[in-house]
Amino acid sequence: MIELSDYLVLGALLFALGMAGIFLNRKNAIVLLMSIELILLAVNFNFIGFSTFMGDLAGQVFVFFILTVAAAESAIGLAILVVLFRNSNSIDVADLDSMKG
Amino acid sequence: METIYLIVVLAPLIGAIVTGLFSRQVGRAGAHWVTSLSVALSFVLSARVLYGLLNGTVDAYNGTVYTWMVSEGIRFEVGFLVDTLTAMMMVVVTFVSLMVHIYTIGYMAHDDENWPSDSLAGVHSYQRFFSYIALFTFSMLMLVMSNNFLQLFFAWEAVGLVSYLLIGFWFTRPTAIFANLKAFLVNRVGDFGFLLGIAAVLLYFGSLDYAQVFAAAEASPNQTMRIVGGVEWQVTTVVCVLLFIGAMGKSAQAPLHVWLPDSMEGPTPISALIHAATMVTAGIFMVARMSPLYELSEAALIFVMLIGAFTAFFMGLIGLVQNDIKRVVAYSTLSQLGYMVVALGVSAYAAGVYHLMTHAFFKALLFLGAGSVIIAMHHKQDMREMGSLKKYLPVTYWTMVLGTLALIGFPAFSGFFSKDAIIEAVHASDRAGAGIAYIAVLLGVYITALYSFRLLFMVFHGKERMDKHTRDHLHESPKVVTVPLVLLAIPSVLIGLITFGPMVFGGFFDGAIFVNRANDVLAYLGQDYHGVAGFIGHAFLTPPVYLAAAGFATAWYLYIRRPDLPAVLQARFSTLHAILERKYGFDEFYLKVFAGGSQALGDFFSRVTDARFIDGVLVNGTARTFGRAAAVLRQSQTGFLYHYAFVMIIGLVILLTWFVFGMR
Amino acid sequence: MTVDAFETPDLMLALPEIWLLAMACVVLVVDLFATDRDHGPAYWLTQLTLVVGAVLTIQTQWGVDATTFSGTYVADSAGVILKVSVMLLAFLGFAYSRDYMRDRGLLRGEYYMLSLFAVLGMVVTISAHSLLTLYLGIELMSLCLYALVAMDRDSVRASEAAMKYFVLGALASGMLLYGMSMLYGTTGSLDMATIREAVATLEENRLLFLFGLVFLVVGVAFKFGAVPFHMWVPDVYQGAPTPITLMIATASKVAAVGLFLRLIGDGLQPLVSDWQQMLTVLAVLSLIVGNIVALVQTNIKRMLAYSTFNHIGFIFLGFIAGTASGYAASVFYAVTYSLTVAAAFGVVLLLSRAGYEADQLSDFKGLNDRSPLFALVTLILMVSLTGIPGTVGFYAKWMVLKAVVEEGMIWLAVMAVLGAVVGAFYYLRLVRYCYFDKPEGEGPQPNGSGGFRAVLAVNGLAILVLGIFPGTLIALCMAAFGV
Amino acid sequence: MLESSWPLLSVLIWLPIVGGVLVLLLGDGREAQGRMLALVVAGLSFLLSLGLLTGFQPDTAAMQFVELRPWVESLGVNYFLGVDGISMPLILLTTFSTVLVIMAGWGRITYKPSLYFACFLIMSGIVVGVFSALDAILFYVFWEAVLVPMFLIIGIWGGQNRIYATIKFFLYTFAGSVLMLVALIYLQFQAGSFAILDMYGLNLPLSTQIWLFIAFLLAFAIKVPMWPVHTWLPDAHVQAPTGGSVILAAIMLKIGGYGFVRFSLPVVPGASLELDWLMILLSLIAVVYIGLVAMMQQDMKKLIAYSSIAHMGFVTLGFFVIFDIMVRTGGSGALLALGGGMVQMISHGFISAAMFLCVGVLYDRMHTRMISEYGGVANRMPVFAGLFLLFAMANAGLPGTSGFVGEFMVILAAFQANFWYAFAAALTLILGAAYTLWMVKRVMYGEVANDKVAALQDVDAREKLVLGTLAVAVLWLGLYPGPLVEVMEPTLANLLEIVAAGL
Amino acid sequence: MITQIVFYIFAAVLLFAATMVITARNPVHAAMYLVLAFFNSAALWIMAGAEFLGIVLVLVYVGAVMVLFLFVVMMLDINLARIREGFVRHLYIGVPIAVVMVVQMLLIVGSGAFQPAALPTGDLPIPPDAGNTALLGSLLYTVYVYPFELAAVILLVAIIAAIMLTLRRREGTKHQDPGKQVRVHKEDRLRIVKMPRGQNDKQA
Repeated sequence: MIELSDYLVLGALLFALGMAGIFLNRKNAIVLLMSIELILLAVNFNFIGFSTFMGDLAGQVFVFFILTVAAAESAIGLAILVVLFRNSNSIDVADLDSMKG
Repeated sequence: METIYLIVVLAPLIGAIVTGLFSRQVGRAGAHWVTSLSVALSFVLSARVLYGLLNGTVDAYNGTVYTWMVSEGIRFEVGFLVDTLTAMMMVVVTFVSLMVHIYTIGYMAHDDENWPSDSLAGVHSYQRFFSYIALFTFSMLMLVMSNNFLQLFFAWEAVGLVSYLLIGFWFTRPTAIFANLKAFLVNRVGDFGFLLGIAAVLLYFGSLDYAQVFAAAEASPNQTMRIVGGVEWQVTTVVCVLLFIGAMGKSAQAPLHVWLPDSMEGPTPISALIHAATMVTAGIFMVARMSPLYELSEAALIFVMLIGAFTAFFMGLIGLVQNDIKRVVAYSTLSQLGYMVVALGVSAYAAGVYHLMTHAFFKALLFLGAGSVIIAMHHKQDMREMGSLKKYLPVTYWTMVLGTLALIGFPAFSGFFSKDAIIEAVHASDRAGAGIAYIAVLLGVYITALYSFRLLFMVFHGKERMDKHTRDHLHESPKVVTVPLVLLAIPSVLIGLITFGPMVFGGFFDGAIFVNRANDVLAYLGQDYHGVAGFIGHAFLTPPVYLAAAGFATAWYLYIRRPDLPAVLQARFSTLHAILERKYGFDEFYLKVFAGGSQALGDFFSRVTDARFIDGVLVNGTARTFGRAAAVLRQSQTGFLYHYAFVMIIGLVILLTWFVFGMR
Repeated sequence: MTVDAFETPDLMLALPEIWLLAMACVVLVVDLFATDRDHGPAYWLTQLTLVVGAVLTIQTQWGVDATTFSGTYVADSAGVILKVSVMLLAFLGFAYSRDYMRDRGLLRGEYYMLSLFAVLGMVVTISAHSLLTLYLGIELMSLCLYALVAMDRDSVRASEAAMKYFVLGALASGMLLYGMSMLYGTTGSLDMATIREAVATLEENRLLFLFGLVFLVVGVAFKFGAVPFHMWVPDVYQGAPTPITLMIATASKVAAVGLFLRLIGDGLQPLVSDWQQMLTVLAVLSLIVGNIVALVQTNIKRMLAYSTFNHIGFIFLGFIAGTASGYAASVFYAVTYSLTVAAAFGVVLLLSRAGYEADQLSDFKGLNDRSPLFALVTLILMVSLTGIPGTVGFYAKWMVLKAVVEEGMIWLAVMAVLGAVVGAFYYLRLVRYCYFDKPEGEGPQPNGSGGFRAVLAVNGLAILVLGIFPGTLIALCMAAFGV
Repeated sequence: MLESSWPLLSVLIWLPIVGGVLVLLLGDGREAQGRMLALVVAGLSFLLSLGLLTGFQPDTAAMQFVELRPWVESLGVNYFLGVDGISMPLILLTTFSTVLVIMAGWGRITYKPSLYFACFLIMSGIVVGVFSALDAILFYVFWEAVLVPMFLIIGIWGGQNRIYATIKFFLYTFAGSVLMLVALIYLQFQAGSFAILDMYGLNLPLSTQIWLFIAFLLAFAIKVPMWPVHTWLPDAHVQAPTGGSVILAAIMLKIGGYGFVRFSLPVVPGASLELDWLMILLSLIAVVYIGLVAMMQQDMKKLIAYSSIAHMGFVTLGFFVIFDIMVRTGGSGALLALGGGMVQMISHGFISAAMFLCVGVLYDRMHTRMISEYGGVANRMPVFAGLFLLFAMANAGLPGTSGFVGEFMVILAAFQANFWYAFAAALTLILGAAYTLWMVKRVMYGEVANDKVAALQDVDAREKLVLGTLAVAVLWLGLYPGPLVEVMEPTLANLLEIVAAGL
Repeated sequence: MITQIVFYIFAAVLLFAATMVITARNPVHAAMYLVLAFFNSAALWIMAGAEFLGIVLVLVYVGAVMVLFLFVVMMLDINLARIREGFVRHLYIGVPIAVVMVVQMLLIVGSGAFQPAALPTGDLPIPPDAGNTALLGSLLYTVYVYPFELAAVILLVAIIAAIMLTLRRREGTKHQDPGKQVRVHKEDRLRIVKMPRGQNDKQA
């Protein structure tokens, strides 16, 4: 039998990987966007896990909307990335330091 | 009756205000007429009051003029207490003041020469001077007529103020403005004690009114208080000593005497009026007025006596080596004040006050005489540049001779009676330390005679040591100067003969001065008093007359017979001379320790504690700390996205650790 | 609630949102046919939308306490205050930004559309009554703001700021969602009312709930910009075009207050003792860090960014109290603070001109000589931000302090007021520049249309007037929370 | 409480504020009209404030001219005004000083005169508000609002280092007062009302009282100021324009002293008793330490500023010595102490104003405040020298001037508590004379020091009027303080009862 | 039992793919790993009974979003050499923090840390006989119609935003405007030129 905790552990690991992707990655902004997708995926696992084990549909509905939003988010994120690239000819995260202090 | 008293005090005040505020409008003549007349009016009325008191047509008066304020039922008032003591003081003050007013007309006639040409302050300085002395008269009258401590303190400080103004009258002279600041500050030291004394009076006797205070003190004479540790002090002792500290300041008793010689920087009339005849005697008056309190404290009286004896002897010594004519007289004043204080200390208040009165006349005379000499010498005061002035200034000379005789206690002169009474009283007193005091005052007689005749001989006899220009212009002073001299000479010579018996032994001050029967040395002496002639006769059986004669002889020998000798002596006793020349080092000591010390302390507080510590470390240090913290913290804002994310995650982890894993 | 129990939603209750959405689409269409450079129709339509939206909100929702759309939407008085504030702030933002955007070639229809959608997102958040609506509202707002920040496509800083904002915002959304998933797991519902009931009786799995709660708090804190989830704020404020900064600094803060109240303040009210302490930590950090770093800023947008943290600390104080009066205080604080900051950015916009960003503190030097009125406005604003009485900022601080003092957390109040003292330093610096210093060279002149100036002056003076007669607004805030 | 049929206090608050706004609106272009308007408004306020005096009932401790109407109803804040014997004289002092500073600034201010006059008018209204507010929040509002015009006055029209000085001034005082806000909020929570009178007699636990006391202490001690939180004052004074210094010294410092009697003593009497040693110690340090510091100042304004601190030491000494007096004598003398503190405040208002105006007169001519640049001024400005000397003497506490009265009362009272208190306090006789008269000596006396001094012109009619008025005030209070004490005494007696009841 | 094994296999692959996403040096590889991760997730969801969502994940994510990612990666002329320059420094701070977080999360959500039995039952129970897709559909259009509309708005915003940010009318590029083409009148394009007759006739 698959336990609820299996889903949650999976979600937690994915979440941690997503976060690690954001702060360990210092070069490629696209990978940041992918890390965000991982984080959202992790959350989805949580919802699906709970939904399944409670026999409740609301979790799945939530996942549906998360997917929608994530898609929109990706679109905007990529658009920003494009703008960024056009301006500085780089998507190197380490180059994003014109404002600090 | 109250109206008269009001007129007595207000007349000089109005005179002062009119001349002071409207100096341009009243002009020079107006100024001296207004003030002199106002003081004359005061004098006439004062005399009338005294006369009335003497023949019983006037009763002693004790009443309130107005209530200054009321707090917690304690009334702070301005009021008059007029009894024989007051009346005598009123007459002395107004009389000397009147003389000085008249004298000033001559003395200050060419005052504009004393000012720099561009000084606007010199334009109306004549009027201002009159305004000041009239104001002084007012203040002094308020002082003597006061019936309570508040007003006493008011007037006490007011005369100090006028003294300050007048010493620094020629404020372009550095010495004058040094002297007036010094005078004020030293007086303030005295007032410091005085004020504490008043506070103690209020605390322990519940009132500031003389009559009530005396009654309360009488009622509970043995109260004690603690000041340091568990030692119990008798309240009356503390009060009396504190009040006497005030008197020491005002009456220039050692060690607070240092201001008086310097005060000679002021114009001579005020030296006569304020620093010889009246203001400096305020302390004597005050103690006499407080006699009911002082009588309750043996310890305080001993303190008073010793201070007086010290001053009388040692200040006289300094007078021996002074060359400034006014300073000699000033040290003489210090010495004589010491005599008065000694008298107070042995409970011979009447003798002290009596000496106050005679001294007022003859010392005013001496000062004015000295002033006359100074006028003649074109404001040179060094006796070494004088000599043989007798022929140029006959009136001045003869009046000063009379004054000097009175001062040294030449029998039958006024000073003789007062001083002998004091010496006898000290001799008769069985108070602890009276023996020392007796020796001091006896030796003082010799010294007095010595420096007095030294002055007389150096100025009026011997060689003419002045330069030619001065000599060519030497002439007797005008009438306005000489008339007051003559008028002052009369009481200096005669007043003792007339008034000695009744005032010292005759119960003149009954009701005004209170003496414990056990302490009453004057009453003891009075048993043997059989009139003026008897007293004179008796004097020849006691040392003072001979000591005075010896003093005269020494002076004659040294300054007429062997004028070369003083220099030899000076060389021989150079250490002693140096000590006297430096006035025992009081001035240096005060300047270094108190003035210098407080300046150093102030400087330290200002620059180190305030500027460096409080402002530098605490205030600006806080600001700097914030600035540094900001500089450090802003480093954390690196601009790198991954750091930002990392900080968020750290925050998350911390919150998790703290709250989920219970590590709170 | 099941499908069977479904009732037709009361659309009239949600009229403001519907109006906003409809009008946003109208603007979208109308602007397609815009011919003038000013995009006048879009501008006026937008402002009309906001005004009418505010009126509709008040008309349909004040005094009401009802849900619709199967409990995903709630209308109540607290919401009205927040929504009207958001619309008012947006109105001000548009009024201030026209000249600025035109000068930089940014005045496009998309600006109005996306801003309106952002406002819609905020309004939705404020009225959300379900985890789902909350999330969608926040995302709608955030997505619009990300795009708006990047709007100045030729600006390196703008795109950098957008990238940072986007990545961190998405990360925060992820955390918020993670928390929501835990909340869903422990309570079994997305509906706030149900959640509230469930947590009140939560016995088992408390740890799991707390775990989720931390994520929720972090997500919410990010939207506020509370320390240590604040790192994006200075860069975004500085990099974004000033009108967008204005919107982020003002309206989005009010929306964040809505988010907090719906999700935690109200929804998790029974567990106040749990989240109270977390907020305390965040509040204290915010009070300290923001103030200190703000001391050394030379860019006014950045300075305001750091100073925001301090104010967020204050807003949190009201939340921490966990009482209705505390919430009322926080709402009052957020609204009045936003009004003040809106005007502050307005002054920055006023001094900027084509090719010149007046975003340095030194640009304010000698403003009193150039424009006494706006120097006075700046003075009032800074004084209000400092919290000096006579301005509304004082009442805001006071109400918040009152709330915590009444909860016995006096040390927190002391911390907060000491923070205000430090804050006084950098706010005064601006006043100092305006009044005491002389500019190097000419110094930027205030420029802008009469309408802009008038609105800005009114905005500034309102801070003063509200400072003298704060009663009505306070009463409204308190009434909204039933105090 | 005695209600007022006519809102006199409101008029006194708002008339100057509205007047100030009008002056500001007139603008710098119409400076002559502006300052005339300012003078008229200030004068009118002063005349109206005399109505407080004539209508005042001196035989009661009750609040008079009371106005009470709701203000922020939702929070229970009322627009609650009223005066008693403590505040009434201070209000008169405020309106009086305002007239003087407007006259003192007449034609001297060339940069933004309208703002200058407006600031002073507005400040006058606010300060009257401070003294008449009976609602704690209303009090706090006015209390803090005072800072803003003063901040501008020092910052705009100040000297070289004005920005440092004004920011220091603002932050110092602001830092002090914020804690008071917390204290007030707490008290409201305890008392259930913001009315100050309701906060009396709460009988809070001692530890609470001590915290509250410390909060109040910071606020008031900084305003007074007391050592060691005094260092803003010299800087502020030195940099402020003459009018600013005058208001700062004459009025602003009084707000602190007023706070002690309005809040510290009656609200937290227990803590006041507990910590009175501290207050007395700090007061005496102010007298002695600051006196020494004042002596060494090279800058006239700094010297006077320090002397202000020393003199305000008597105010706090008078207020906090009452406990020792009560212990020692069972109460008699405590009124004298309180009254002395109050009289000292009024008197210091006159004297410090006059001293700063005098320095202003010199500064206007010589553009320096350094003592060493002067010397022999009396030669060129005899009339001025006379006035200056009068004020200097008052500063040194000469009897017959107002400076004496308060110090005298406090020293007398302090003696009732402890010999050494009085001893230390009485040192001011020496120190006060030393620093003041030494300055007089160096500035006024001596030969004309340099060509600049030689070119000095004596005071003109306007300056004569201003200084003359103050001279009359100084002498009047010195010679006849009875009426002032009479007005205050019932209130102070009542205060003592409240304090005693709270112990 | 078999379900469990399958679950673990998918989960393991998913985790591996996710790790590769964040460590891959080439963004194209990362994207491909992400696609792998999505496929595995979809499988797991379907196993959990969320068929519709699993399919949507594949269709929307793999089919649309990831393509968009790849498109952007390709379109941007990214300097891969620089990108490959190693991706982490300062691991010594980052890794411990990450480890602590993971440990903490696992401690909470791991088996035995909480009681699944005590979890509440939801208020939208899944009827045993209904199809997942139908159920979701009916919910979306009834109970969650308001969120559904909002989602639509979000998508609209995404469109507008993406266009606003990236659409750029470059100067000098040639493009057609259909609207103009449609609206064009013949007068605009066609000019009737009246030529005098006769000159060419001679040649003709």
